Amino acid sequence: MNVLFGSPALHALVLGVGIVSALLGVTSYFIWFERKFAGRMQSRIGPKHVGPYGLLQPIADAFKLLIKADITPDTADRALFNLAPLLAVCVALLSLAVLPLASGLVIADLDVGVLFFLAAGALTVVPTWMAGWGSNNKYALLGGMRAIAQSVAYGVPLVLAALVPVILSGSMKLSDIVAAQAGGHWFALWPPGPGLGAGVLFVLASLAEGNRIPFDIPEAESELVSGISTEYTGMKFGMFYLGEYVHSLVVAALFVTLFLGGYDGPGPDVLALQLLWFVLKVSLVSVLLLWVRWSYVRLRSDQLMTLCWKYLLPSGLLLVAASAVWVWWTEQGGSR
Amino acid sequence: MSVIAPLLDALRTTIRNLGRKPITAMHPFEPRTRAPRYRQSFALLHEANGDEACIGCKKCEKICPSEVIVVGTAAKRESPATGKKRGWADDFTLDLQACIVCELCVQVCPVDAIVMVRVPNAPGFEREDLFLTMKRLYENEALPHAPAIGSSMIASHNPAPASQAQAAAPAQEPGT
Amino acid sequence: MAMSAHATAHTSQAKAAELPRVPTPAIGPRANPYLDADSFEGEGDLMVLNMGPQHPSTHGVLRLKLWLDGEVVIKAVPYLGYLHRGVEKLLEKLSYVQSTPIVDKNDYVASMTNELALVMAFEKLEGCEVPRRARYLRTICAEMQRVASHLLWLGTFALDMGGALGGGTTAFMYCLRERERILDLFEELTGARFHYHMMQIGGVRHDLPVGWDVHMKQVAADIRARIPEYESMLSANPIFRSRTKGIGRIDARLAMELGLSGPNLRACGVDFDLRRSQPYAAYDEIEVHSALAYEGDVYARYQVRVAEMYESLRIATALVDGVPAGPIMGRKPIETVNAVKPPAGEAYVAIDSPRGELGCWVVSDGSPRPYRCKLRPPSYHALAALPYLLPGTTIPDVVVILGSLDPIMGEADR
Amino acid sequence: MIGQDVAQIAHERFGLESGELGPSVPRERLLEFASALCEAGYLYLVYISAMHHPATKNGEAEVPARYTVVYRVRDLARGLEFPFRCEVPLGTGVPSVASVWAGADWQEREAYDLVGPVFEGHPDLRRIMLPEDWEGHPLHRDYAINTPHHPWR
Repeated sequence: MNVLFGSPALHALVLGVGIVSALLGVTSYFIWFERKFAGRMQSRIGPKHVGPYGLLQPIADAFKLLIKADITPDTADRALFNLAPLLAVCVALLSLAVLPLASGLVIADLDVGVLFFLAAGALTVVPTWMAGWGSNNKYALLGGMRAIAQSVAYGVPLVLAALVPVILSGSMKLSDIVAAQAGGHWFALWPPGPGLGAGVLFVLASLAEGNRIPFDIPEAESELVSGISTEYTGMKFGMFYLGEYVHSLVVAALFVTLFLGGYDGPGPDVLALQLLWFVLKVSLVSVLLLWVRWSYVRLRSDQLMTLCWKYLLPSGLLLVAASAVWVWWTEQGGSR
Repeated sequence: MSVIAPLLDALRTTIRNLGRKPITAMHPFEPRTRAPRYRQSFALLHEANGDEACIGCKKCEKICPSEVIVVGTAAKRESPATGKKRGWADDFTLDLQACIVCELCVQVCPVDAIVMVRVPNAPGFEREDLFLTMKRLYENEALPHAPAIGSSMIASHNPAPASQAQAAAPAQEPGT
Repeated sequence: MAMSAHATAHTSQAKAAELPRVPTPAIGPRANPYLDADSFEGEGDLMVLNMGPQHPSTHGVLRLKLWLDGEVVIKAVPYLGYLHRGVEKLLEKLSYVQSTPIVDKNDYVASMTNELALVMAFEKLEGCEVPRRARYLRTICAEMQRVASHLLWLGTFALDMGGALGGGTTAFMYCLRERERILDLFEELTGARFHYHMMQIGGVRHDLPVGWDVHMKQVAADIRARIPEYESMLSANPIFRSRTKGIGRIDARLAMELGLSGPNLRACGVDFDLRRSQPYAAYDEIEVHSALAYEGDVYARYQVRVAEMYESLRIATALVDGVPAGPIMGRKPIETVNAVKPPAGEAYVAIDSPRGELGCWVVSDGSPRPYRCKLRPPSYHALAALPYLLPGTTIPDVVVILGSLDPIMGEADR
Repeated sequence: MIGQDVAQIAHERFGLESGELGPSVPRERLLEFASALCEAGYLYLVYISAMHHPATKNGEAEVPARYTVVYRVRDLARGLEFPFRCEVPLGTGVPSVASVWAGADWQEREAYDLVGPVFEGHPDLRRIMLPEDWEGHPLHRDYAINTPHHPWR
């Protein structure tokens, strides 16, 4: 294992603290950017008053959420209710552990990295359901029900989509997958077809599995008031909010890693340049996701299930088969 | 393709609007221009010779649908300016909290004493802040007021032939 | 297209009322609104969910009591009255003159039409003629109000299905952006943005300001150019279509029996429009094409309303060019609270408000106050369809169906 | 426009004269009359409303307090309207026409809630605008506008 600081434990600690705090900072400014972006898209201005261009708005928001009254309903299951928001953030951050930001810049480069983030992704439903059940509110309960159905369903195409780069690169280690794409051989571009399809499938499925916008059917403001977070106030609500955006960013980062060559880009292989490429790609994907999010209305929960079982699952199987055929064919023909 | 094309269409619409100028009006940091007829708060007017115009006839009090106007009529006495005997109001209050801004009081005023001003009453922290006393109503006189005063409104409502020419070519309104 | 106003303005002959094309429907299968939810046989108990009165999508303060099997609605009972202000009692207490600004507050997104219905009923009772200029102004106001109301409906409808953090808000903001310009127009004309007090017994209160017609035509042209943009986000969008097609289907017979009106009725294939069958104001001088759809589902209601926006813009633009000169009041000016004293009698007048047939039934006993004044709000009749439409649907559909009926609770509860 | 065909039916089958306000149908035959209207094509229910007349003295004869329930139906295909009414003394029920027009359900509930006539045979006659424990009917002529009531919860 490639270790930057002394022992592996120290390496993990330093990098972990560094990356997580950097990500939390980035997330709050991602939220600021989204508000500006969505505002302009809707002929509005967006945050403006706190600081120049409203740049201090995320800090003001966090401060506001901190000083809000923290209400726990009398009938709520206190343990579940209070633990859920914390878990939501933790679980969203979990996938970061295996994410290579640059060559060697990874907290724990597991041999089964893909398996790890799939497992971590499957966990996101746990805090959601804890919130849904623990709130003892009918709307929250309905939200929790939807979340479970959605998570279970979309876990399957997610695995299939993640399998495609695994098959193509022949490894479950994320740094190997990135290395296999080095020199512009990004899986989204080459081989044509399975890579890009799997990439789209991956983003759809992981957003849906995490019940994130635009698949936030468990929250569905217009139907379920606020779904699982109906009873949450103050910072507990803020943590759900944060978890949601962290998850969106992590999904974008994983997509970049698996399908867009990760930190690969033109130029010499220095750490700073690699990091730059990575951040650039993640930002681009995030903006694309924002654009989509602010352009479409929401599907109904049962239609989302239909989409998953009837369309995404078969196409996922097809993509896996196609990539397997591709690998077999290149090995046979030795076309490399 | 019939699925993809409309989806792309929506994306195109949103990205096109990204380039448009925002329409947000930064109220109250930047003043909004209001139409001349805009009606918000109230004012009582003085006559040209300095007399208070209100004669305390209580017509506005009677017509107000939400009963927010209370007029106290004083005894008739001579006007200091003209020396003629006329009616006076010794109290005039208007509760803006319940006012529905229908402008009926302006319409019925026989002496054009009450008008609606274009500037909203400043928000307050007490209920009294939205309670217009006679003093505050006369203070509001300086504010720009809607062009409609009772007599001009009634004149424009008159179906007599004289007003037809006026209706066909409305005069330029003040305060534009 | 825009020929009508000019062509017919000279003739000024009242057009013969057109006969509508109406299907002759038989009674189809209906949900049972009086179902005993306790006798439901299935796995486990039903969950009773109170949707509203504080809920983001109940368009005000409607409360829906839903019996749910999972997410499927078995029975739905609407509870009204959270916005009941006793307007009909209030109208008995106020004089005819005072009541016009009061009804502004009923349908608060289409105040013009509220006033119009009430004022027309009083005029019929009093037997007073409205001059042609006033009738033109009334029609222009009513049509622009319809566009404003439909824009707000379209926005909130997109919000209903898109949620506050997605594409729904975007469509909502676009719609409000254009609606704001119509409100600016009304501000110029009447001095108010929501509660106008424009109509008056015998005519209108405000004459056109200088340059208003030019401004109005500009706004109408701009909005007409923008409506395709909203449609690009919704009409052909497969997500939107799958959310609306075949949902909340109501057959023509049930719609008639329930008294559904306006776009809700025309979406069932019933070609009935009060503007054509009983032309009021200046509608006898202009050709009105009412939009029609046949499916009776949510998508049909959406189509009808969007088509109505184009049509209303056309009517208003065509009329504003031909506004005749003349007085704006047909009776002597109202200068006292008891100025209007109709003879004893009864009158019912209905107009086609943005939401449908807005009627006013007024009884006079010869005093300056109505003896009885009933308003017939289209929203109330539309809400009566909910117990028939909701059973068998899921919660997301409940929101969409409710939104598609375009109820305004201020009007339904009065 | 008033539907003359129904006016004729009312005259021939029910012996009723209908002026501008429509015929006054006796309560015993109201349901029968409504069904006849429905068969004649008047499928559209415009509104049902009611008003209350307090007892008055007409010279020597005392006119007792009564309710007037007014109906208006429409034939959309021909654009014809037909109003009719039913007058009952206080304390007497009016037959419900909810079995003829489904929309009569809520219309009658509203009339009952605000004015007071009881509709017999209505499937679900509850108050609709006011809370269930409200006392009195606000549109009664003798219900003063400042009648005290329990504070709203």
